[in-house]
Amino acid sequence: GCGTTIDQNGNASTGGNADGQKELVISTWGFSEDFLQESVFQPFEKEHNVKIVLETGNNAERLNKIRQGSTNVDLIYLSDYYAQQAIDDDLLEPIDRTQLTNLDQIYDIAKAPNGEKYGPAYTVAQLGIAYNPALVSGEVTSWSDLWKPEFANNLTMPAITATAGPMMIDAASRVAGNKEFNEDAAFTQLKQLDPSVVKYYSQTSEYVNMIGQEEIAGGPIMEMYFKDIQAAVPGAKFVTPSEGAYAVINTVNIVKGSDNKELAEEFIDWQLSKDVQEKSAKAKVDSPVNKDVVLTDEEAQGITYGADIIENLRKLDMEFVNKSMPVWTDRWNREIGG
Amino acid sequence: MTLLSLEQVSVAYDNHLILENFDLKLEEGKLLSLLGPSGCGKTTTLRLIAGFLEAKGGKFMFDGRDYTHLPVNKRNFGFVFQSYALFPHLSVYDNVAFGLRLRKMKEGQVKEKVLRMLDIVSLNGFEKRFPQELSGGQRQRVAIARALVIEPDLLLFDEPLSNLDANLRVTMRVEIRRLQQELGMTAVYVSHDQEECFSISDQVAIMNAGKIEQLGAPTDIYQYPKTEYVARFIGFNNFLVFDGTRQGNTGLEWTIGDYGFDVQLQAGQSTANTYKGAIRPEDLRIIPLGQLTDLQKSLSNQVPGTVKVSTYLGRSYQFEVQTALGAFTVNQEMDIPIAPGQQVMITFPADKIVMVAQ
Amino acid sequence: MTLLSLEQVSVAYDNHLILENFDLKLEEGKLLSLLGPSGCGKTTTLRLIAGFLEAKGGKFMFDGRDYTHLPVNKRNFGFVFQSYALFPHLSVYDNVAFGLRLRKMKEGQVKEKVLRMLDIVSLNGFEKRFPQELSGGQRQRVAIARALVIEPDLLLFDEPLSNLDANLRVTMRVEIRRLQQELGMTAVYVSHDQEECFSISDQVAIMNAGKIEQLGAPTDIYQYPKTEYVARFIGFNNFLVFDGTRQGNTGLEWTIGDYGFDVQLQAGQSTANTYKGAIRPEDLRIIPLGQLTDLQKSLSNQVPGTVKVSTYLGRSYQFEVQTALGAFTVNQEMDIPIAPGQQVMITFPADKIVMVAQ
Amino acid sequence: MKEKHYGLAIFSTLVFIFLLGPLVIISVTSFGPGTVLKFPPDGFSLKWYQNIWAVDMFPKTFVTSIIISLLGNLLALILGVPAAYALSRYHFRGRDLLNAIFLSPVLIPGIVLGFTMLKYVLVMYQLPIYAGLLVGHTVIMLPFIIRVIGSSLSNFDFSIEEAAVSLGAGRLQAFFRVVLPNIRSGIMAAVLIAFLESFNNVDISVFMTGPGISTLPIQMLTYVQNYFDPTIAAISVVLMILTGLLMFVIERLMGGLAYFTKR
Amino acid sequence: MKINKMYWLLLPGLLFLTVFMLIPIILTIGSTFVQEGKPTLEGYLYFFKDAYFNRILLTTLRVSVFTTVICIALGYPVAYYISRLGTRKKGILLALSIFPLLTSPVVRSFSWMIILGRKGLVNNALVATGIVDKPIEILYTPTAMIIGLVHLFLPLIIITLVGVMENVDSELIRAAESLGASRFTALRKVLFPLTIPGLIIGSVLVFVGSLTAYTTPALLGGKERVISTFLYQNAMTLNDWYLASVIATIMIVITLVVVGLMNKVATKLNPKG
Ligand SMILES: Nc1ncnc2c1ncn2[C@@H]1O[C@H](COP(=O)(O)OP(=O)(O)OP(=O)(O)O)[C@@H](O)[C@H]1O
Ligand SMILES: Nc1ncnc2c1ncn2[C@@H]1O[C@H](COP(=O)(O)OP(=O)(O)OP(=O)(O)O)[C@@H](O)[C@H]1O
Ligand SMILES: NCCCCNCCCN
Ligand SMILES: [Mg+2]
Ligand SMILES: [Mg+2]
Repeated sequence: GCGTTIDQNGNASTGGNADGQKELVISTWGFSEDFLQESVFQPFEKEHNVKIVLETGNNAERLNKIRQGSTNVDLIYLSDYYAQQAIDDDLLEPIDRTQLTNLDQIYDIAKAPNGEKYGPAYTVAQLGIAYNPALVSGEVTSWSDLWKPEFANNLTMPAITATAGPMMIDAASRVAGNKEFNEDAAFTQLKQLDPSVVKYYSQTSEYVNMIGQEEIAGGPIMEMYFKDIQAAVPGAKFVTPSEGAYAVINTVNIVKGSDNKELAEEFIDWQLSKDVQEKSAKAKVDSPVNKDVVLTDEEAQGITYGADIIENLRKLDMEFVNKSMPVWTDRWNREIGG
Repeated sequence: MTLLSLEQVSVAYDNHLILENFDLKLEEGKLLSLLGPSGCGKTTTLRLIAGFLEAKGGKFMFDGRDYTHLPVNKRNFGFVFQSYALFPHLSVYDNVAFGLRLRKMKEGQVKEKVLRMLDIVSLNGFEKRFPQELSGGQRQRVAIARALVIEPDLLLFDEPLSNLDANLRVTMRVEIRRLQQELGMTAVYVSHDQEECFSISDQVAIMNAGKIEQLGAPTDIYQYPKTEYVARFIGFNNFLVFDGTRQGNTGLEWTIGDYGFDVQLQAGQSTANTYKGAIRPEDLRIIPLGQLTDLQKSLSNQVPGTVKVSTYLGRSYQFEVQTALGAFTVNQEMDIPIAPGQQVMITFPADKIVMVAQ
Repeated sequence: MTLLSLEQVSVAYDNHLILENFDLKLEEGKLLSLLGPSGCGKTTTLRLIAGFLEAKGGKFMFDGRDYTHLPVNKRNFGFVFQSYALFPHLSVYDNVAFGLRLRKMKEGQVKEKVLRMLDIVSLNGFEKRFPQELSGGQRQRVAIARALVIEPDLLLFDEPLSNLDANLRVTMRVEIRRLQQELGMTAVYVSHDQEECFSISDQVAIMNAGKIEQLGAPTDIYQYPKTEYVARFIGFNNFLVFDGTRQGNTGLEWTIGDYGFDVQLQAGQSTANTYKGAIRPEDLRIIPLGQLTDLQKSLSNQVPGTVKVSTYLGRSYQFEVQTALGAFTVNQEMDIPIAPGQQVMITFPADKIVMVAQ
Repeated sequence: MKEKHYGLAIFSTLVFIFLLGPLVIISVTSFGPGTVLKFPPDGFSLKWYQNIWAVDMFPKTFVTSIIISLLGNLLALILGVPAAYALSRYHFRGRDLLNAIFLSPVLIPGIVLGFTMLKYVLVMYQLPIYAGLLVGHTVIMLPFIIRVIGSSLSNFDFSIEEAAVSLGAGRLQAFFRVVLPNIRSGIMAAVLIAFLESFNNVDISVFMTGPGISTLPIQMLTYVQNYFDPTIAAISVVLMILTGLLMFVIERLMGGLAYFTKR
Repeated sequence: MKINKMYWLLLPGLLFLTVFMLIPIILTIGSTFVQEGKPTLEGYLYFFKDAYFNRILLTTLRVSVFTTVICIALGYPVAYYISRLGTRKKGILLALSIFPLLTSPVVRSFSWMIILGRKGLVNNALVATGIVDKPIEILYTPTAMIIGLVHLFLPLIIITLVGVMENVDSELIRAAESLGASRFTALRKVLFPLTIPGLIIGSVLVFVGSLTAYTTPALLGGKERVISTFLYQNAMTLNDWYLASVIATIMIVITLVVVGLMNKVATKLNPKG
């Protein structure tokens, strides 16, 4: 249980509680809380005599709250371009990398996804394609296979607002044959795909339910959810497309104005430690970025693991994505699925 | 021709029987009044006829057809509700026009009829008012107008004039009677005003706890109630409980102890001792004892007594007189009332005593 | 002692004046009746006294205190509503107990009082019923019981007996009067039943379009209406419109054309020609012309005419008689009515003609 | 008096099939053993019901939700009932405007309302999270309380209130002892709708919750973003059972919903 | 004096709303008319000049109107039926009608998939009975969106209406019937006008609810966009609260207009309401 760690008053503005114990406020998604409490938060609390208080919600919600400063969050977990948004809005405290003793154990891609000033990625996952072979004839090996007639009226794609949305724009640009990103070509390509799309999903649960009910044959999805897909469709397959899967990068950062900067840095370092990374991986909570973590095949099932895969992931330029998002969203709204 | 007949009808609220094996017949074009004490089932009878209540048993025939299960709106009966039941969202005009419009009448004609009816109930100028903005009597008149204007096959009136002043009440009852007769409508009428019932009706039914106790022409009922209940109800407040008969000066006399009473029997009545003599307060006469000659004192049909209470009634005074035969109520017109405490002689005119079943 | 006084009170709905500079005074322990046609402002007056309406102007004094702006619930007045206004969610018992419980009376005492009051209104056994399950008259009696049981300083009755049958109405009015006098309560009473008003009241006020036209003791009003309006309202349906005076056989006679009328003037009345003669239908006498001697025919205070309509009223018959002086209504007790078309002589007894202001 | 409406009865039955059909499917799937929603399920298991208690954020946020919704409801009643009464009892200038103002919280898209309240109530007015959450929920309940009770009062015969006052009841007494019992079906409707509106609210709560404080819908939303198992279905079933039990208790305690609906 | 009393009754609620909602919202909306310190309508012009946005707006309105009308059409008779039932049955049906509100939108959309999907119950039935020869598309169409919204809001209108109908004197219906109205006509001409206040508030709640609903249209609605999608995108993904507020203001204005229209119609049908 984790109930004991939560400040019942919800008053996090003092930075400490009645018994003078420090409080570390962490803003995160709110999944696998049981595991995180036991293996990540509680050991840290004990070691540093600190109380960890959680604020949970999705990226956008939590980002909005730190923007308004309604609660004094010390650490925030964000994925992909939400971290970049936080940086653009000057909400994050530059990090002192010298404090992160475990940094050299992690993959390059995870070290400084948003630049040296900001926090590292504590997990990197891949976005590939999952499908139901019973409904799709032939092997699926490439992003371009989504455009094949097998997927006609059988496909789901992430909505532009989903984490994977911008990745699909990049993928479409590449499928259209461009080495350099070509926005127009990408949208033309996506537009061609539109008739095949049954539904653009914005929640992974929709994907899982649709494939389970055979409303769709497949579509792009993060590897970490594949075990759920298999539970629904035992014969389902997950592929890393030949052009390369996309990296879903989740970072942890210190929020500007935190009173507990050093403690926060220690926590980040703790999050990157082999110990935590290995436990998380084995519990299938997060794919490890720590190169020292060694997993059996079975332990690696359903998580993104191994230098060969991780080092080949495509990583979008977050600043560029962020800048482009208003335009992409608008074009996507107008040109696709309308 | 019998237009309406209720045959062995029973009605109950929950499991509480209100009407039991109720029978009623009414000729076409006639107006029947239901008279009876509060709670005896008058409204229930009207609601049954209107179709608002479902009978537990029995049959309701109208115009030769079985109406027992016919829906309310197929009946074309007009109903004036005891509680008015005006449509609060409609103006006086629209309340009255409601039924006409349902009959798809042209607006011009609707207007003509509504205005004429409002004229009859003296509500010209009130067309635009809403029910909440009317006095009690005005609401009641709207309710009457609303039911009359559709010229229904049968009119059901539940105390339609209870909230009107005496003059208006007379005017309205004359109007109702006129319209009813002119248009040949049949009607069942409930009112507590006996004069109203007697003056407006072709037939009067006196009800007692869910049954009709006597049904007849107004004059018959008024003059010759058949039972004590009816007699009491229509104002024969004084009763003589006879204990035997004897031969008197002018023929057979009924007796109570030493007192002898000359009584005119109605057709069909025997001398069997199953009757009470009933007499109205206004048919009794009292004279202060001092003003009587000895001869007068010795006549039959007289009882001496003492005035206990005297009440002014407008036209007459009412006296409570205590006698050896019990208390009697006497209404008598006089300029200077007899004061309480005075000794008086009560006279019971032989032709005013009605023999009623006990 | 004057308990209640309304001074120059005005009341309006929206901008429509209902009462204008209304004055009224009432002694402690007295019962005053308001009589008047539908819509004249009786309910409005009661509601004003009760405090439901705010006066536009004027003052309301009660027991020496200014009550004009006192909240309703501070007044301790009992109100019997024309529309009953029973609490639908409470049983009969709880309806009646409502006011007592507000006074924090012990349940034992509440029970005693409620049951006694229900007994008075003849509703024993109905304690557990809800208002929807009562007949109209039963509801009205609950409303009366509810107002009486709190023994208020002032009782306001708005047509409290309109839905009761004649007998019950008499019983109830006697009870109301008894309670009012026994407990020394003061009361204002609105009813359309004139007999009821006259028999129950110490004072009667005849209202006309928001004003009091005459206020006085019941006998005064009944016998000597001061204006045509009042006369008409209390049943003087026949009017003689005089055109002059002349010396007759027995003294000064009022004339209409050739017809002469002997009239007894009231104190304070002059012979000025600003009066009309008013007479009640039941004070006129008619005799078929054939039954009159020539001498009788030549007397004054007589007008010949033709019977147009005859109506049975229960006790008496009513005749519409057309004469050279207009139509007259005559109520006369008789066994066999005079048939329409017959020639009759109408007699106007000199002591029954009342001179009223035009 | 019994009235017969066969057509209506059939129609109503169909509507209830429409309303409840999906719930039957949800209930059935909640007993499935698999980690994803499946209909028909592959077997029978109660593990998702156990999971509700295992993930202790569920009971915790459930309690928070109940407390916030009940307190907010109470507050909204205290603020709203007098207003509803005034708006239907008196006719005065500006009544329409006031009606519109009191309705306005439902006219504003929830997310904008939530964000705005975050900016002002939490940040500017510096209200503690719990208080802010309560205020937010009260704001969204107010229109339901005021308008639903108001529309019930629109057909109310105020003469019985006058009767109560004439018998010596103060304004408040008259209201509580006479008006309220006669519009209890309206009050019931208002309280119920407001409660559900608050209990299900996401838009406001998303912004007004904070470290350590969350509500059940937010927790459920968070959960379904990462898990696809029938726990959420099981929670729905538990909520329905709780509601049913509550109704049963009410039935036993005060003669049923009848208490709220009988007139 | 009466007036004073009335203000005291209104004041607490008004004050509360003003402080916690009105002022913040007015400031937020007000800010959409100002850019860089100058008054402007740019945000609004941007949207209204845009044919695409206008089309979405129309779609949204259509969905909301349909939802509202269907909710009334289904809810009104059911509310009437419930309101005339014996007290016990009434309680049970009222309880049943709130059950749908206790289920999470996500599982609810899953069960709609079971019902409306290609392999769903409806399509199976249609194919089995030969009415269609291949499954029809219902799920992920505007129809599905409307069905989902109706399912979401129907309880609201039923509960509201039952509350109002119980305060209508049933004697009035009888009066209408005695004047020759069929039960239906009596309901239409008497019950209906008298329940207008409740109907209006119910409809407003449904209309506004479906106009601003996000989750249900997103889950069931397929590719058809509604206006709240835009609002969410701008607010939550793009963090553009300026445009989000502009859209919100447009939605508020639309609802005010619609509510105004409804009130107009209401006054016509029931001038005393
Ligand atoms: N709310 C209102 N708005 C406008 N006019 C009203 C309102 N209430 C009553 N009136 C009018 O005021 C006048 C007096 O009404 P009031 O109820 O006092 O009459 P009343 O003497 O009691 O009549 P009734 O004997 O018919 O009950 C009537 O003409 C009535 O139409
Ligand atoms: N809904 C009901 N449930 C139970 N009993 C009822 C119901 N309605 C009426 N009653 C009872 O039925 C009896 C007859 O009622 P009804 O209304 O027919 O009387 P009524 O003769 O019209 O009396 P009144 O002259 O007082 O109007 C009364 O005793 C009354 O209490
Ligand atoms: N187990 C991986 C955690 C990643 C959280 N993902 C959030 C997804 C936002 N779309
Ligand atoms: Mg009756
Ligand atoms: Mg009146």
